[in-house]
Amino acid sequence: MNEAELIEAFKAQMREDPDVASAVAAIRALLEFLKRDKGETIQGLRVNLKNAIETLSGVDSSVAVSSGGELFLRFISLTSLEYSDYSKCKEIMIERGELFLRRISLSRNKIAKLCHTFIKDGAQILTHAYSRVVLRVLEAAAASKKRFSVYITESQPDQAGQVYVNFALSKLNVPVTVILDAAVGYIMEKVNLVIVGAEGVVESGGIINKIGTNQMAVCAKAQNKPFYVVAESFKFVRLFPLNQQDVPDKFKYKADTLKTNRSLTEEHPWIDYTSPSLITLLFTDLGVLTPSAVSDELIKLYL
Amino acid sequence: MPSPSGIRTRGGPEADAAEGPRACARRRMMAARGSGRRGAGTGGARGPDPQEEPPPPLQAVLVADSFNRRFFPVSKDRPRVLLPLANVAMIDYTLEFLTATGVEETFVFCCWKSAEIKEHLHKSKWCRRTSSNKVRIVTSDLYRSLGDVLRDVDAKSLVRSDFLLVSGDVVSNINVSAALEEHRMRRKLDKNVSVMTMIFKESSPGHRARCQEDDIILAMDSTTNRVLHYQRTQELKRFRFPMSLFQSNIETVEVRYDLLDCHISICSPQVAELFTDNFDYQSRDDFVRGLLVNEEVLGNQIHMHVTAEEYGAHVSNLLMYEAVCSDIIRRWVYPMTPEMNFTDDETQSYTHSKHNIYRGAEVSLGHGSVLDENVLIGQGTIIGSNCSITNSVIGQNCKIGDEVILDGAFLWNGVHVADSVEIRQSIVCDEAEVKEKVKLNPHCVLTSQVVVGPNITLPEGTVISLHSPDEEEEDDDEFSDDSGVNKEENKVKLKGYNKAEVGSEGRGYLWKADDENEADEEEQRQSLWGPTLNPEEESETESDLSLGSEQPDSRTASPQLDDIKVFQNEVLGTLQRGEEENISCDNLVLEINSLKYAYNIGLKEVMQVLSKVVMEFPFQQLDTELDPQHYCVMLIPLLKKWSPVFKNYIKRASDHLDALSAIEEFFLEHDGFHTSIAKVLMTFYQLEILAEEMILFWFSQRDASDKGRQLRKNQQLQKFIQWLKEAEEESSEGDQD
Amino acid sequence: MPGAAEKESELSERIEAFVARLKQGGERFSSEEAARQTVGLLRKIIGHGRWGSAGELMALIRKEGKRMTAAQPSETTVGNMVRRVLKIIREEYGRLHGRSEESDQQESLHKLLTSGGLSEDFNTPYPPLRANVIEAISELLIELEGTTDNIAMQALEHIHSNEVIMTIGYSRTVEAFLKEAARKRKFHVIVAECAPFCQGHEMAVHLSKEEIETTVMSDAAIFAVMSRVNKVIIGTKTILANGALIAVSGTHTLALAAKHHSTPLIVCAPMFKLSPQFPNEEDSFYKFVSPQEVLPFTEGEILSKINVHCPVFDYVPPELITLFISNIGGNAPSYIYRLMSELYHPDDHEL
Amino acid sequence: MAERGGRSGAGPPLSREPPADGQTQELSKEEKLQLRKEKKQQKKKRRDEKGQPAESSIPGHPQAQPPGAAPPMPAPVPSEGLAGSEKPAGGKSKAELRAERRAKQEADRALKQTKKVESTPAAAPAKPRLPPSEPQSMVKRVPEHVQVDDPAAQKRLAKKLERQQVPLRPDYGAKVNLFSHLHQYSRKMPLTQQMSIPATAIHPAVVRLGLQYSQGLLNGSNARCLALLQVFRQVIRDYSTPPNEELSRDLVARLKPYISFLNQCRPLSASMGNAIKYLKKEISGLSSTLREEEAKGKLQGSIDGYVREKIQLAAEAISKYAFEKISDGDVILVYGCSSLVNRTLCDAHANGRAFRVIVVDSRPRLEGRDTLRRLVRKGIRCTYVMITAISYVLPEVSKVLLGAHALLANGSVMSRVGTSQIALVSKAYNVPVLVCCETYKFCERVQTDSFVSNELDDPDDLIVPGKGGAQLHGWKENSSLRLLNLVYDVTPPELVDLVITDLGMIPCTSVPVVLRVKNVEQ
Repeated sequence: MNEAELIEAFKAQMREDPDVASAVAAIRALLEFLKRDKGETIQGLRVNLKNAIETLSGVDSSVAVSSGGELFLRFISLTSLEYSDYSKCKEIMIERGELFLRRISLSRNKIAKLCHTFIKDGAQILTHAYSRVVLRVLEAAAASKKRFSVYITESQPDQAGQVYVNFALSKLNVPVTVILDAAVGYIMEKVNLVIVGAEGVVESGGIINKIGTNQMAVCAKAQNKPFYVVAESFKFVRLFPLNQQDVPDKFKYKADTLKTNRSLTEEHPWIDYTSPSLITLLFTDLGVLTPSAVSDELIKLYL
Repeated sequence: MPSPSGIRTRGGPEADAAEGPRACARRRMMAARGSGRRGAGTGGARGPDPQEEPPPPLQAVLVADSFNRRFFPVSKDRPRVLLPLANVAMIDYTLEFLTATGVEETFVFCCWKSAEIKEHLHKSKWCRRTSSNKVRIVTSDLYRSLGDVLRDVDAKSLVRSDFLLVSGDVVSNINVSAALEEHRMRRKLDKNVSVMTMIFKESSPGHRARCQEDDIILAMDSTTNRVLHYQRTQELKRFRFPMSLFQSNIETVEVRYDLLDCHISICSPQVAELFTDNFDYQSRDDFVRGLLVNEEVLGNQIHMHVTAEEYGAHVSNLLMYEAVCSDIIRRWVYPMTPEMNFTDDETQSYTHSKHNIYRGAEVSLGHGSVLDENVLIGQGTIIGSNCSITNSVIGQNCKIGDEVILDGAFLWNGVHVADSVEIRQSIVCDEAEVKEKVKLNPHCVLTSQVVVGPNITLPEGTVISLHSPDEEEEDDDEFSDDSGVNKEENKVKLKGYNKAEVGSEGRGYLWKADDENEADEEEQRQSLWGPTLNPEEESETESDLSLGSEQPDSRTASPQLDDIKVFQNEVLGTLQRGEEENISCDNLVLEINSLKYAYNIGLKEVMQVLSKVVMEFPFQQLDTELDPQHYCVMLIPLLKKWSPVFKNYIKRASDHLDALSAIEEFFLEHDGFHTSIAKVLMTFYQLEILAEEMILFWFSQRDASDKGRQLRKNQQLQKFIQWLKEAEEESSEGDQD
Repeated sequence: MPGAAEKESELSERIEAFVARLKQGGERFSSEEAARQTVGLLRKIIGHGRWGSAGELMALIRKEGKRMTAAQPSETTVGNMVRRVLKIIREEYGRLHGRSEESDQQESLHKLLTSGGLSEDFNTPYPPLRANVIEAISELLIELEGTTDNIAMQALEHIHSNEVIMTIGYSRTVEAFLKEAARKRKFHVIVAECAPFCQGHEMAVHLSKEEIETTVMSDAAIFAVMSRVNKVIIGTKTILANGALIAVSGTHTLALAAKHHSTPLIVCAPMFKLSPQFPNEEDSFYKFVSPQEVLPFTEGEILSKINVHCPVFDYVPPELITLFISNIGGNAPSYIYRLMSELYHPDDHEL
Repeated sequence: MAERGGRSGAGPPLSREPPADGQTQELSKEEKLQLRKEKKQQKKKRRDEKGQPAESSIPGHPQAQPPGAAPPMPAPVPSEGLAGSEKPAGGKSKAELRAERRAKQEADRALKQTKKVESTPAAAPAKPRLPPSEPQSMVKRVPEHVQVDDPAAQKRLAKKLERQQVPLRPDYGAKVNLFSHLHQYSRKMPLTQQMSIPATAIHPAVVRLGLQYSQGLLNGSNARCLALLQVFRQVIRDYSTPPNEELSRDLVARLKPYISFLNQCRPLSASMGNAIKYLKKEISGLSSTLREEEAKGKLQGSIDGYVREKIQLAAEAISKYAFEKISDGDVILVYGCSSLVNRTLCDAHANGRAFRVIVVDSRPRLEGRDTLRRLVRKGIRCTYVMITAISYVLPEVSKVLLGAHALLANGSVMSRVGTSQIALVSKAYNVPVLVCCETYKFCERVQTDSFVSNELDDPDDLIVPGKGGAQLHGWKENSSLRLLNLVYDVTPPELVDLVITDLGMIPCTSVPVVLRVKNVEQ
């Protein structure tokens, strides 16, 4: 299976199911790749997969994809440790891969179940950008006869928030207000809690998410409002950014902008890093975690 | 009321009778020293004594019927004790209270709608095997009053030792163990003199949970907690205290008006016996008053226990219902709060959140609906949008439309309220329906399945029921009203509903006549809602509506003349019978007492009437004109015979003077007999009915009319007085050496 | 077995009594006692209850556990103990089932990747299970006995001489802790009385009996005096999964004051107070008693016009807490989640 | 007293030398002038020290020397101060005593003369010196009610009281050693019980007032201040100048024992301090040419004036300003019982603002209940909680409105204990904190904590009758158990968003500005 096919498979995944997380799509694509792979040795397989991941992140440079890829690699290597015989190992891999996909497909509901209890009746919620998980949480809350209203940033440059409202939020009948990105500080004093999704959860327990998340977190901290993050566990990524500068460029900018080798100084970054000290709790399919628990999980996985 | 002279002779303190209740709330008076005939209250000393046998298991008698019809027409559909109080039947609160306070066996006496009560209890947790409080149900349609119940208790000899006596509408979290301990100690110390300990709660006047009808003022001995005087204050502008209160050598008499009667009393088995002995005791009040008045005769005392911390109240009318309900919501009865779900009924599980908002399971609220504060919403209730609800209780499976305003509304189960309805301080019973744009003003009552509206405003105090008010007449003669009604279910809706009253789609009869007769309306309002806190509202008494316990004392203190006349004749009759079948004096006393209650005659009147009757007795025997000698001949043996009767009534200085004045009066009427007055007085004196100093004092009274002086001029009398004087001097000299 | 019926009825009565007592909201009913009683009852249930397999047993425990917890939501130790027992059953079952320890771990990314079947069933009956579980529970009981002492042991590591220590209300654990320290060192304790119940008075009297220099003050003075305090040591009712506290009301103020003067705040709490719940429905943790405590009934007419609240507990966010001292040592609030995952199984978090 | 000695040391040597060697030769003219200025300043300083008998002249004492004689004696203050400090060292010789007495007389006469001088243009150079000397006078002596731990100071106090025939109030029970520098009195034993107070020494009205203070019948700095002024008004009415005395001086002297008596009953509040300061200023400001009646009338008038504008009008103004800050639907949290806050709320309610009030209260005083009753009577919706429960109610609160006992020069608010922690928690829930305070409660003192200058109330108040509280009863026997019943605490400026005064709304950091303005206008 060559790059073109791989990319095609990836894009197909995204197309047929708009609700799917890019990481999941990537993993599916990779699984597909694995099935069709002609390699004879684990090492060979690993190399091919690495390249495949490279190409994928070439298409979509989001943290999610790379985290998904890494997870997949890890999963390969873990299984390969158990079984020596390659062919046996491979089918196990495929079988488990399916299982894995089935698991993570459940994760959003798990999160919603955990998180919606934190939304009290009559709550005012502030959220940022476009997150399917947040949507799921809000749906769950609405389903449990909670009355709440939502403020959402339009989140420039791509107006993701506006889109979000039009496509999703308007469906569950709760009052929704779109606010300027610049109005976060203004609105903060009247909201009860902040819920955002995440593209990636880094080892420090901080998150990488759509640009503007950080400022929202800072405001929330200043006003002592809880700042909740909802993210599936496959978004956990082995990365430890110290500050915004420390976040690799490949995440900050879109893949195509990176290709055009103009100087990035006048490019708008698409994501920013929010430090764990600003986060109250993370809701994952592994349960409700304090930021410090995230690294614990990653350690358990990779060490 | 003691005549001032009585005080002067005793040199006691001036007890002003015309005193407002607030003024004499918790007011302390030292009793005057000197010759008080009352025995001192003994048994103040407490302390655990070594040989203490373990107390027997505590029993309770729960009277699940209030032998009156205050809750009509509500209680026509549902016995009073099952009325939901914050969505839980009253009787459950009472039982929970009993259980929590350590009662191990409870006898529930029901009469009206006993079947329903039985069924409820069987379903409840009280009849589970695991319940620590064994509930036994005793039913009979013959009970007409608390008295009957207790007589039955005595007859069946159900109670083995001290027991708790409560009615089925008491809500309380009091732990009586302390009071019980005191009670037992008392009985141990002074050999069963104290038969009952009443439990009161401290609460300042004007408190909402203090129902005016039940308001009492009482005098107690604050060292021994003995109740000395007990009086209902309703509609009394001035209170009267027997002078003896302050003359007895009880050091610390306390007059208290800051007490709320919890209607919980610890009784010894004697109480039941006493009820049996005194056929005329109907209510606990009769009992208390009876005991207090002829304490000497029966030699029993009543004590009291005052609690400051805990809560205790009894739902005697709808105002109290309202008050107690909101107290429950405001958690005064902790731990008996809605979310505690003490009835273990899964449909009764609530979550409690800020501002005392309680929500049952799957309650749904429309957008923009605000639950302001103190709201209880039962399971499965659906509330529309933009409603404002405050201080209200909503039952299970109610449907409430949009733009509804509920303020102090009490909706029971399955009530339907349409859009833009406004309900204030009203009660809507099971399955009633309120249609669009109806406005219920305060103190409205819609009994079950009534329908009102649309577009109608019910004036204040409207009561609408499916039972038509004319059902009343038949059972007005009944003593207990509740029992008579069973036969009437068949005769419902004999005439159509008045659309003007209940609205175009309405169903139900208006229970109060509108303008034509104010009085009835007043009665209605009062009988249901009871008097509100501002006194001018209560002008009528409900005496003729409810022949219940409140009846006698709801009259004003000074009885009308005709009463006295009747009373006099009765007394005369009694004495004649006494003469013929020569009944013992004690029984005579008892009868006279019972008459006294029946006609609510003050001691003073009794005194006068008695002496008058006795003096005139000879004429009744043979109405021929007889001369003084004959008269004396006939009178004196009578006096001798009945001297105990007199003694029983002539105790205090004032009594003496009353008697004397009565005698004087008699002689003034029959001036032919002036000569024999000396003899008569002599007899009285010798029989030690009248004290000499009293006679002297009477004689020396200057305010006598000229005829009076005439009388005093009579030389036999002069002699007699002279003689007395000398006697006194001698005695005083005797004292000197 | 003979007399099973009586045994069960007797058992159910005891449960009733326990539930009733919880409902009465018994003050002076220490968490430790509650924990011990709960475990005791559960052990009896396991002993006499009718069950074949671990699955049934767990269902049984859950059922009873729910009732006990519902009786007094603020008394979280009950629920915690139920969860502990459930966990024990899982482990024992696992051992018999021949599964290694760590495979039955809190679910993790690792598990997500590796493990096979979605969830194992507890249906295979094992005769020795009953005995094993009961034995394990007895161990748990023993552990409960020792908690307070274990905490007190560490006192000297945290209190140096001539300190001024502030505490609030009455906590048996803290009392033991301070007394232990007092045997070696001299220090000054300031007790906030904690109105309206004023448990603080009792605390103060007990401490002063041990010759500890003690000062009682009203709660209003907490912040005023805090500037001279160099450690705050408090007990708590519950530790939540995020390291927050549900402690006697007034503690939040105390914690904030301590934060303001950056005075270390140390919480002495045995492990059984760890509850896997999160502060999502705080209201259920708060417990409200009769307004009587705050405003006496004798106030008269105004009572009907006003609202009086008397919450018993406060929520103290984790960032205000410096250190937890439990019977297994000191921990930072951020580490609580870990202890949590060791104590309870995630599936048991809601009963 | 260390400061004091220090300052006298700092004073020009001239004033110091004479006691060293009692030289009595004529001083040169300018020396005299210099001396007068010196004295004038000393005088001014002393005037600020309330209740301090800097120049306590024995009233009945006849004027020994004929007036106008050359002043051979040194300035009184240093000697007085030294006397005070060397007192413990041992008794003084007759000579010293005489010297001291004459020194006093001298001081008095000198004072009279300075007055004349001031009135005459001759002393023109003195005038410009006045404003600069103002800040200097602000450097205050430590009031003795905060140095109980210093035996010397106590002795001095005792001596002074004895001179003024004012009974000394004994401390009660063991004190928390952090607060051993403060008095701790018991309500059980009020001052007047132990010794009868000669009516000559203390006006009965003052005695009554003192009792009301010590029994806690009069609370709240406003109430206390008003009562004080009324009593002084009465005192002045009943006052008559003794023969060959001057009202302006004798009256001040007469008030001193009163003040120190009241101080014994309960330490003066800042408001009272300011009022007294004002009154003294008025009195000594009287021109000696006035006839007694006129003078008394003038004084009473000025007292009324003070009450009207400083307290009543101020309150009006404040409630007007506060009204702007109270908006419909607000939930306002108040603490304890502040007459000003109550009034503000009632006015706002009367003017048709719809708001709810949460009354927070604390043991042992439970003053909040009065607030509650007042507000409820006015028909305001109220909620009542204990101070432990504030973190439960605060989330719904929109504003916190607090009263103040005094505003200190460093911007911190001194108020009923508990206020500061309410401000603290409010900050945590970011609820704005407003403090209402009339400007006459501003005072020059600076204070950073609640320890240095505070008040200890009767410790027995902490004992709760009945449940559990019984344990505390034996606290006096228990050597290691102490009860602390603090009265005030100090709220750091950063916790207060806004102070509403009669001059408008100011941040509490600008208190010193207001003070300066006041000083200039006075």
